[in-house]
Amino acid sequence: MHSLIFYGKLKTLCTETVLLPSQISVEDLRKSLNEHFPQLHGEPFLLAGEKGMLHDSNSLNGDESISIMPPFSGG
Amino acid sequence: MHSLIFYGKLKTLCTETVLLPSQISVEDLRKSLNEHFPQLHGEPFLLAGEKGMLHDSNSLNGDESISIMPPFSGG
Amino acid sequence: MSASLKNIFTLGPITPAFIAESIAKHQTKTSIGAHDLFLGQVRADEKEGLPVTSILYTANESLALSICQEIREEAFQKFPITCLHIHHSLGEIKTGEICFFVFVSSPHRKASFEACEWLVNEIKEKCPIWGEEKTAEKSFWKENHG
Amino acid sequence: MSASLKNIFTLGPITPAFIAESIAKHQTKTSIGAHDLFLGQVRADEKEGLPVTSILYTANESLALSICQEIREEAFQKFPITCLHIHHSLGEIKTGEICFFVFVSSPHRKASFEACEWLVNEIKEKCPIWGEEKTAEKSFWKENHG
Repeated sequence: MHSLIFYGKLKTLCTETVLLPSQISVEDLRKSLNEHFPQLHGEPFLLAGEKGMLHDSNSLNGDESISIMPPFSGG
Repeated sequence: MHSLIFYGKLKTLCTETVLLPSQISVEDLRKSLNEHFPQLHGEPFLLAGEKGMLHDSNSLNGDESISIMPPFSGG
Repeated sequence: MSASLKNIFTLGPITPAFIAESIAKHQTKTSIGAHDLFLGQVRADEKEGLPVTSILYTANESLALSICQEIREEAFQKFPITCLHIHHSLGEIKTGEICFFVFVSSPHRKASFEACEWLVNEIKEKCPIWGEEKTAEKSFWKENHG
Repeated sequence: MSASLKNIFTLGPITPAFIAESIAKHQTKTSIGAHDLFLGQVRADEKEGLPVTSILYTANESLALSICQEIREEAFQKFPITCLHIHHSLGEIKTGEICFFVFVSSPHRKASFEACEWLVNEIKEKCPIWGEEKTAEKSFWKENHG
Protein backbone atom coordinates (compact mmCIF):
# COMPACT_ATOMS: atom_id res chain seq x y z
CA MET A 1 0.00 0.00 0.00
CA HIS A 2 1.27 3.48 -0.94
CA SER A 3 1.61 5.85 1.96
CA LEU A 4 0.16 9.28 1.26
CA ILE A 5 1.73 12.43 2.66
CA PHE A 6 -0.21 15.67 2.28
CA TYR A 7 1.63 18.99 2.46
CA GLY A 8 0.78 22.63 3.07
CA LYS A 9 -2.93 23.43 3.26
CA LEU A 10 -3.81 19.89 2.09
CA LYS A 11 -2.39 18.48 5.33
CA THR A 12 -5.32 19.81 7.32
CA LEU A 13 -7.89 19.03 4.60
CA CYS A 14 -7.03 15.36 4.02
CA THR A 15 -6.47 13.21 7.07
CA GLU A 16 -8.03 9.83 6.15
CA THR A 17 -6.07 6.76 5.03
CA VAL A 18 -6.79 5.28 1.61
CA LEU A 19 -5.86 1.98 -0.02
CA LEU A 20 -4.44 2.34 -3.52
CA PRO A 21 -3.17 -0.45 -5.80
CA SER A 22 0.64 -0.83 -5.95
CA GLN A 23 0.54 -0.80 -9.77
CA ILE A 24 -1.21 2.35 -10.88
CA SER A 25 -0.68 5.05 -13.48
CA VAL A 26 -0.23 8.54 -12.13
CA GLU A 27 -3.28 9.64 -14.09
CA ASP A 28 -5.38 7.01 -12.27
CA LEU A 29 -3.77 7.86 -8.94
CA ARG A 30 -4.86 11.46 -9.42
CA LYS A 31 -8.43 10.32 -10.23
CA SER A 32 -8.53 8.01 -7.18
CA LEU A 33 -7.37 10.79 -4.91
CA ASN A 34 -10.05 13.12 -6.23
CA GLU A 35 -12.70 10.40 -5.63
CA HIS A 36 -11.55 9.52 -2.13
CA PHE A 37 -11.02 13.10 -1.04
CA PRO A 38 -13.94 15.24 -2.22
CA GLN A 39 -12.34 18.06 -0.19
CA LEU A 40 -9.61 18.17 -2.89
CA HIS A 41 -12.20 19.47 -5.35
CA GLY A 42 -10.92 22.73 -6.81
CA GLU A 43 -7.56 22.39 -5.06
CA PRO A 44 -4.69 22.18 -7.52
CA PHE A 45 -2.01 19.69 -6.46
CA LEU A 46 1.24 18.17 -7.69
CA LEU A 47 2.41 14.63 -7.04
CA ALA A 48 5.85 13.27 -6.20
CA GLY A 49 7.15 9.78 -5.49
CA GLU A 50 10.35 8.86 -3.73
CA LYS A 51 12.45 9.63 -6.78
CA GLY A 52 11.02 13.01 -7.73
CA MET A 53 8.02 14.66 -9.32
CA LEU A 54 5.36 12.42 -10.90
CA HIS A 55 3.67 13.30 -14.17
CA ASP A 56 0.46 11.87 -15.60
CA SER A 57 2.41 9.75 -18.08
CA ASN A 58 4.37 8.02 -15.25
CA SER A 59 3.32 4.78 -13.55
CA LEU A 60 3.96 3.40 -10.08
CA ASN A 61 5.13 -0.20 -9.97
CA GLY A 62 5.60 -0.79 -6.26
CA ASP A 63 4.49 0.74 -3.01
CA GLU A 64 6.09 4.02 -2.21
CA SER A 65 5.57 7.20 -0.35
CA ILE A 66 3.44 9.62 -2.39
CA SER A 67 3.62 13.38 -1.73
CA ILE A 68 0.45 15.35 -2.50
CA MET A 69 1.46 18.99 -2.68
CA PRO A 70 -0.43 22.27 -3.20
CA PRO A 71 1.25 25.07 -5.21
CA PHE A 72 4.59 26.04 -3.69
CA SER A 73 5.11 29.29 -1.84
CA GLY A 74 8.71 29.31 -0.72
CA GLY A 75 11.02 32.30 -0.93
CA MET B 1 42.38 81.88 -15.07
CA HIS B 2 40.75 78.47 -14.97
CA SER B 3 42.46 75.97 -12.73
CA LEU B 4 42.94 72.60 -14.37
CA ILE B 5 42.72 69.36 -12.39
CA PHE B 6 43.80 66.19 -14.13
CA TYR B 7 42.53 62.83 -12.88
CA GLY B 8 43.52 59.18 -13.18
CA LYS B 9 46.30 58.44 -15.65
CA LEU B 10 46.20 62.04 -16.94
CA LYS B 11 47.44 63.29 -13.56
CA THR B 12 50.91 61.91 -14.21
CA LEU B 13 50.90 62.85 -17.92
CA CYS B 14 49.95 66.51 -17.58
CA THR B 15 51.71 68.53 -14.91
CA GLU B 16 52.25 71.95 -16.52
CA THR B 17 50.15 75.06 -15.85
CA VAL B 18 48.31 76.70 -18.75
CA LEU B 19 46.57 80.05 -19.17
CA LEU B 20 43.12 79.81 -20.71
CA PRO B 21 40.65 82.66 -21.37
CA SER B 22 37.80 83.00 -18.84
CA GLN B 23 35.25 83.13 -21.68
CA ILE B 24 35.66 80.04 -23.82
CA SER B 25 33.46 77.45 -25.42
CA VAL B 26 34.00 73.88 -24.28
CA GLU B 27 34.83 72.93 -27.85
CA ASP B 28 37.65 75.52 -27.88
CA LEU B 29 38.76 74.49 -24.39
CA ARG B 30 39.15 70.93 -25.64
CA LYS B 31 41.19 72.16 -28.65
CA SER B 32 43.44 74.34 -26.43
CA LEU B 33 44.10 71.46 -24.08
CA ASN B 34 45.09 69.23 -26.98
CA GLU B 35 47.45 71.96 -28.28
CA HIS B 36 49.07 72.69 -24.91
CA PHE B 37 49.38 69.05 -23.90
CA PRO B 38 50.62 67.00 -26.86
CA GLN B 39 50.82 64.09 -24.41
CA LEU B 40 46.98 64.05 -24.46
CA HIS B 41 47.14 62.87 -28.08
CA GLY B 42 45.15 59.65 -28.38
CA GLU B 43 43.95 59.86 -24.78
CA PRO B 44 40.17 60.16 -24.58
CA PHE B 45 39.01 62.55 -21.87
CA LEU B 46 35.85 64.08 -20.45
CA LEU B 47 35.50 67.57 -19.01
CA ALA B 48 33.62 68.83 -15.99
CA GLY B 49 33.22 72.27 -14.43
CA GLU B 50 32.15 73.08 -10.91
CA LYS B 51 28.49 72.39 -11.70
CA GLY B 52 28.80 69.09 -13.51
CA MET B 53 29.84 67.54 -16.79
CA LEU B 54 30.74 69.88 -19.68
CA HIS B 55 29.68 69.14 -23.24
CA ASP B 56 31.04 70.67 -26.45
CA SER B 57 27.94 72.87 -26.80
CA ASN B 58 28.52 74.45 -23.33
CA SER B 59 30.52 77.66 -22.70
CA LEU B 60 32.48 78.89 -19.70
CA ASN B 61 31.77 82.46 -18.65
CA GLY B 62 34.03 82.90 -15.65
CA ASP B 63 37.04 81.26 -14.12
CA GLU B 64 36.38 77.92 -12.58
CA SER B 65 37.99 74.67 -11.73
CA ILE B 66 38.04 72.35 -14.77
CA SER B 67 38.30 68.58 -14.32
CA ILE B 68 40.02 66.68 -17.13
CA MET B 69 39.10 63.05 -16.71
CA PRO B 70 40.06 59.83 -18.53
CA PRO B 71 37.40 57.10 -18.93
CA PHE B 72 36.02 56.02 -15.56
CA SER B 73 36.86 52.68 -14.01
CA GLY B 74 35.05 52.54 -10.70
CA GLY B 75 33.18 49.52 -9.39
CA MET C 1 18.04 11.47 -3.19
CA SER C 2 21.57 10.60 -2.14
CA ALA C 3 23.23 11.43 1.15
CA SER C 4 25.50 13.86 -0.67
CA LEU C 5 22.73 16.39 -1.28
CA LYS C 6 23.66 19.85 -0.08
CA ASN C 7 21.42 21.17 2.67
CA ILE C 8 19.62 24.45 2.09
CA PHE C 9 17.44 24.54 5.22
CA THR C 10 18.00 26.56 8.40
CA LEU C 11 15.64 26.40 11.36
CA GLY C 12 14.63 29.98 12.11
CA PRO C 13 15.65 33.22 10.42
CA ILE C 14 18.81 33.77 8.36
CA THR C 15 20.80 36.33 10.32
CA PRO C 16 22.87 39.27 9.03
CA ALA C 17 25.85 37.71 10.88
CA PHE C 18 25.45 34.48 8.89
CA ILE C 19 25.34 36.50 5.64
CA ALA C 20 28.51 38.37 6.68
CA GLU C 21 30.29 35.06 7.36
CA SER C 22 29.25 33.77 3.92
CA ILE C 23 30.67 36.89 2.28
CA ALA C 24 33.91 36.69 4.29
CA LYS C 25 34.45 33.06 3.20
CA HIS C 26 34.73 34.26 -0.41
CA GLN C 27 37.60 36.66 0.17
CA THR C 28 40.19 33.98 -0.53
CA LYS C 29 38.64 33.24 -3.94
CA THR C 30 40.49 35.89 -5.92
CA SER C 31 39.07 34.97 -9.33
CA ILE C 32 35.75 36.42 -8.14
CA GLY C 33 34.97 39.99 -9.18
CA ALA C 34 31.23 40.18 -8.50
CA HIS C 35 28.73 38.85 -5.98
CA ASP C 36 24.96 39.15 -6.20
CA LEU C 37 22.99 38.39 -3.05
CA PHE C 38 19.23 38.09 -2.96
CA LEU C 39 17.49 38.23 0.42
CA GLY C 40 13.80 37.49 0.96
CA GLN C 41 12.40 39.33 4.00
CA VAL C 42 9.02 38.63 5.63
CA ARG C 43 6.61 41.48 4.81
CA ALA C 44 3.87 42.77 7.12
CA ASP C 45 1.18 42.40 4.43
CA GLU C 46 -2.38 43.03 5.54
CA LYS C 47 -4.78 40.06 5.64
CA GLU C 48 -8.45 40.68 6.44
CA GLY C 49 -7.52 43.96 8.12
CA LEU C 50 -4.70 42.60 10.27
CA PRO C 51 -0.96 42.73 9.63
CA VAL C 52 0.97 39.51 9.05
CA THR C 53 3.24 39.00 12.07
CA SER C 54 5.15 35.92 10.87
CA ILE C 55 5.33 33.21 8.23
CA LEU C 56 5.59 29.56 9.23
CA TYR C 57 7.64 27.68 6.62
CA THR C 58 7.38 23.94 6.02
CA ALA C 59 8.82 21.85 3.18
CA ASN C 60 8.98 18.44 1.61
CA GLU C 61 12.60 18.53 2.62
CA SER C 62 14.18 15.58 0.82
CA LEU C 63 12.36 16.39 -2.43
CA ALA C 64 13.28 20.09 -2.08
CA LEU C 65 16.97 19.22 -1.66
CA SER C 66 17.02 16.96 -4.70
CA ILE C 67 15.21 19.58 -6.83
CA CYS C 68 17.61 22.25 -5.59
CA GLN C 69 20.51 20.05 -6.60
CA GLU C 70 19.15 19.88 -10.16
CA ILE C 71 18.60 23.64 -10.23
CA ARG C 72 22.15 24.19 -8.97
CA GLU C 73 23.61 21.94 -11.69
CA GLU C 74 21.58 23.67 -14.37
CA ALA C 75 22.79 27.07 -13.13
CA PHE C 76 26.44 26.03 -13.48
CA GLN C 77 25.73 24.88 -17.04
CA LYS C 78 23.85 28.03 -18.03
CA PHE C 79 26.01 30.75 -16.46
CA PRO C 80 29.79 31.37 -16.14
CA ILE C 81 29.71 31.51 -12.34
CA THR C 82 32.28 30.56 -9.70
CA CYS C 83 29.98 29.43 -6.90
CA LEU C 84 26.43 29.63 -5.60
CA HIS C 85 24.75 29.10 -2.25
CA ILE C 86 21.07 28.67 -1.40
CA HIS C 87 19.58 29.00 2.08
CA HIS C 88 15.91 28.83 3.08
CA SER C 89 14.35 29.04 6.52
CA LEU C 90 11.99 26.52 8.09
CA GLY C 91 9.79 27.27 11.10
CA GLU C 92 8.38 30.60 12.19
CA ILE C 93 9.99 33.71 10.73
CA LYS C 94 8.83 37.10 12.03
CA THR C 95 8.15 40.13 9.81
CA GLY C 96 11.39 41.96 9.07
CA GLU C 97 13.44 38.77 9.39
CA ILE C 98 15.15 37.06 6.45
CA CYS C 99 13.85 33.69 5.26
CA PHE C 100 15.60 33.21 1.90
CA PHE C 101 19.18 33.87 0.80
CA VAL C 102 20.66 33.18 -2.65
CA PHE C 103 24.32 34.06 -3.16
CA VAL C 104 26.05 33.91 -6.57
CA SER C 105 29.67 34.81 -7.34
CA SER C 106 31.40 35.15 -10.70
CA PRO C 107 34.41 36.81 -12.33
CA HIS C 108 32.17 39.42 -14.03
CA ARG C 109 28.92 40.98 -12.88
CA LYS C 110 26.55 40.02 -15.68
CA ALA C 111 26.66 36.30 -14.84
CA SER C 112 26.05 36.91 -11.12
CA PHE C 113 23.03 39.10 -11.79
CA GLU C 114 21.50 36.75 -14.34
CA ALA C 115 22.16 33.57 -12.38
CA CYS C 116 20.90 35.00 -9.09
CA GLU C 117 17.58 36.15 -10.53
CA TRP C 118 17.18 32.88 -12.44
CA LEU C 119 17.87 30.84 -9.29
CA VAL C 120 15.41 32.81 -7.17
CA ASN C 121 12.68 32.30 -9.78
CA GLU C 122 13.45 28.58 -10.21
CA ILE C 123 13.47 27.91 -6.46
CA LYS C 124 10.19 29.77 -5.92
CA GLU C 125 8.59 27.88 -8.80
CA LYS C 126 9.98 24.37 -8.31
CA CYS C 127 10.90 23.79 -4.66
CA PRO C 128 8.22 22.19 -2.47
CA ILE C 129 8.21 24.78 0.30
CA TRP C 130 5.09 26.37 1.81
CA GLY C 131 4.56 29.53 3.80
CA GLU C 132 1.64 30.05 6.17
CA GLU C 133 1.15 33.74 6.95
CA LYS C 134 -0.01 34.41 10.51
CA THR C 135 -1.89 37.40 11.86
CA ALA C 136 -3.04 37.87 15.47
CA GLU C 137 -6.24 36.03 14.55
CA LYS C 138 -5.78 33.66 11.65
CA SER C 139 -3.45 31.81 9.30
CA PHE C 140 -3.41 32.18 5.52
CA TRP C 141 -1.60 29.89 3.12
CA LYS C 142 0.75 32.02 1.09
CA GLU C 143 0.68 31.91 -2.71
CA ASN C 144 3.53 32.99 -4.95
CA HIS C 145 2.68 35.30 -7.79
CA GLY C 146 5.24 35.97 -10.54
CA MET D 1 26.98 70.40 -5.21
CA SER D 2 25.17 71.11 -1.99
CA ALA D 3 26.18 70.09 1.51
CA SER D 4 23.22 67.71 1.61
CA LEU D 5 24.73 65.27 -0.89
CA LYS D 6 24.82 61.73 0.46
CA ASN D 7 28.33 60.35 0.85
CA ILE D 8 29.17 57.11 -0.96
CA PHE D 9 32.91 56.93 -0.19
CA THR D 10 34.66 54.78 2.41
CA LEU D 11 38.41 54.85 2.92
CA GLY D 12 39.61 51.26 2.60
CA PRO D 13 37.64 48.08 1.95
CA ILE D 14 33.93 47.57 2.63
CA THR D 15 33.81 44.90 5.33
CA PRO D 16 31.38 41.99 5.69
CA ALA D 17 30.52 43.41 9.15
CA PHE D 18 29.48 46.72 7.57
CA ILE D 19 27.28 44.86 5.08
CA ALA D 20 25.68 42.88 7.93
CA GLU D 21 24.90 46.13 9.77
CA SER D 22 23.31 47.60 6.64
CA ILE D 23 21.10 44.52 6.30
CA ALA D 24 20.15 44.58 10.00
CA LYS D 25 19.06 48.23 9.74
CA HIS D 26 16.34 47.18 7.27
CA GLN D 27 14.63 44.70 9.55
CA THR D 28 12.31 47.36 10.97
CA LYS D 29 11.10 48.27 7.46
CA THR D 30 8.35 45.68 7.20
CA SER D 31 7.04 46.77 3.79
CA ILE D 32 10.23 45.31 2.30
CA GLY D 33 10.02 41.80 0.86
CA ALA D 34 13.19 41.65 -1.23
CA HIS D 35 16.76 42.92 -1.08
CA ASP D 36 19.33 42.69 -3.86
CA LEU D 37 22.94 43.35 -2.91
CA PHE D 38 25.73 43.72 -5.43
CA LEU D 39 29.33 43.46 -4.20
CA GLY D 40 32.38 44.22 -6.32
CA GLN D 41 35.45 42.29 -5.17
CA VAL D 42 39.03 42.98 -6.30
CA ARG D 43 40.16 40.20 -8.67
CA ALA D 44 43.71 38.86 -8.96
CA ASP D 45 43.81 39.36 -12.74
CA GLU D 46 47.15 38.74 -14.40
CA LYS D 47 49.02 41.74 -15.87
CA GLU D 48 52.21 41.15 -17.83
CA GLY D 49 52.62 37.81 -16.12
CA LEU D 50 52.11 39.03 -12.56
CA PRO D 51 48.96 38.86 -10.44
CA VAL D 52 47.21 42.07 -9.41
CA THR D 53 47.66 42.43 -5.64
CA SER D 54 45.51 45.51 -5.08
CA ILE D 55 43.60 48.34 -6.75
CA LEU D 56 44.17 51.94 -5.70
CA TYR D 57 40.92 53.90 -6.09
CA THR D 58 40.74 57.67 -6.54
CA ALA D 59 37.80 59.84 -7.50
CA ASN D 60 36.64 63.31 -8.39
CA GLU D 61 34.72 63.14 -5.15
CA SER D 62 32.39 66.13 -5.25
CA LEU D 63 31.44 65.47 -8.89
CA ALA D 64 30.94 61.77 -8.13
CA LEU D 65 28.58 62.56 -5.26
CA SER D 66 26.49 64.95 -7.33
CA ILE D 67 26.27 62.44 -10.22
CA CYS D 68 25.34 59.68 -7.77
CA GLN D 69 22.59 61.87 -6.41
CA GLU D 70 21.12 62.21 -9.92
CA ILE D 71 21.40 58.46 -10.51
CA ARG D 72 19.70 57.80 -7.17
CA GLU D 73 16.81 60.14 -8.03
CA GLU D 74 16.37 58.57 -11.44
CA ALA D 75 16.31 55.08 -9.86
CA PHE D 76 13.45 56.08 -7.55
CA GLN D 77 11.53 57.38 -10.56
CA LYS D 78 12.15 54.32 -12.70
CA PHE D 79 11.62 51.49 -10.20
CA PRO D 80 9.10 50.80 -7.38
CA ILE D 81 11.77 50.49 -4.70
CA THR D 82 11.76 51.28 -0.97
CA CYS D 83 15.37 52.34 -0.52
CA LEU D 84 18.83 52.15 -2.01
CA HIS D 85 22.37 52.57 -0.74
CA ILE D 86 25.64 53.02 -2.64
CA HIS D 87 29.12 52.58 -1.17
CA HIS D 88 32.46 52.77 -2.98
CA SER D 89 35.97 52.44 -1.57
CA LEU D 90 38.80 54.92 -1.98
CA GLY D 91 42.45 54.08 -1.34
CA GLU D 92 44.18 50.74 -1.67
CA ILE D 93 41.94 47.66 -1.74
CA LYS D 94 43.62 44.24 -1.74
CA THR D 95 42.54 41.33 -3.93
CA GLY D 96 39.65 39.48 -2.31
CA GLU D 97 38.43 42.61 -0.56
CA ILE D 98 35.19 44.41 -1.41
CA CYS D 99 35.37 47.85 -3.03
CA PHE D 100 31.79 48.44 -4.22
CA PHE D 101 28.42 47.77 -2.57
CA VAL D 102 24.99 48.58 -4.01
CA PHE D 103 21.98 47.65 -1.88
CA VAL D 104 18.38 47.92 -3.15
CA SER D 105 15.21 47.00 -1.25
CA SER D 106 11.63 46.76 -2.49
CA PRO D 107 8.31 45.12 -1.66
CA HIS D 108 8.69 42.63 -4.55
CA ARG D 109 11.82 41.07 -6.01
CA LYS D 110 11.62 42.19 -9.63
CA ALA D 111 12.18 45.86 -8.80
CA SER D 112 15.17 45.12 -6.57
CA PHE D 113 16.87 43.00 -9.22
CA GLU D 114 16.25 45.48 -12.03
CA ALA D 115 17.18 48.57 -10.03
CA CYS D 116 20.33 47.02 -8.58
CA GLU D 117 21.72 46.00 -11.96
CA TRP D 118 20.74 49.34 -13.48
CA LEU D 119 22.46 51.24 -10.63
CA VAL D 120 25.67 49.22 -10.89
CA ASN D 121 25.84 49.89 -14.64
CA GLU D 122 25.06 53.60 -14.25
CA ILE D 123 27.64 54.11 -11.51
CA LYS D 124 30.35 52.30 -13.46
CA GLU D 125 29.56 54.32 -16.55
CA LYS D 126 28.94 57.78 -15.09
CA CYS D 127 30.83 58.20 -11.81
CA PRO D 128 34.31 59.76 -12.01
CA ILE D 129 36.19 57.03 -10.13
CA TRP D 130 39.45 55.44 -11.26
CA GLY D 131 41.17 52.20 -10.32
CA GLU D 132 44.91 51.63 -10.64
CA GLU D 133 45.74 47.92 -10.57
CA LYS D 134 49.03 47.11 -8.85
CA THR D 135 51.27 44.10 -9.28
CA ALA D 136 54.57 43.49 -7.47
CA GLU D 137 56.30 45.40 -10.28
CA LYS D 138 53.98 47.89 -11.96
CA SER D 139 50.72 49.80 -11.97
CA PHE D 140 48.07 49.61 -14.68
CA TRP D 141 45.13 51.98 -15.10
CA LYS D 142 41.99 49.88 -15.02
CA GLU D 143 39.43 50.11 -17.80
CA ASN D 144 35.80 49.10 -17.48
CA HIS D 145 34.39 46.91 -20.22
CA GLY D 146 30.62 46.30 -20.45
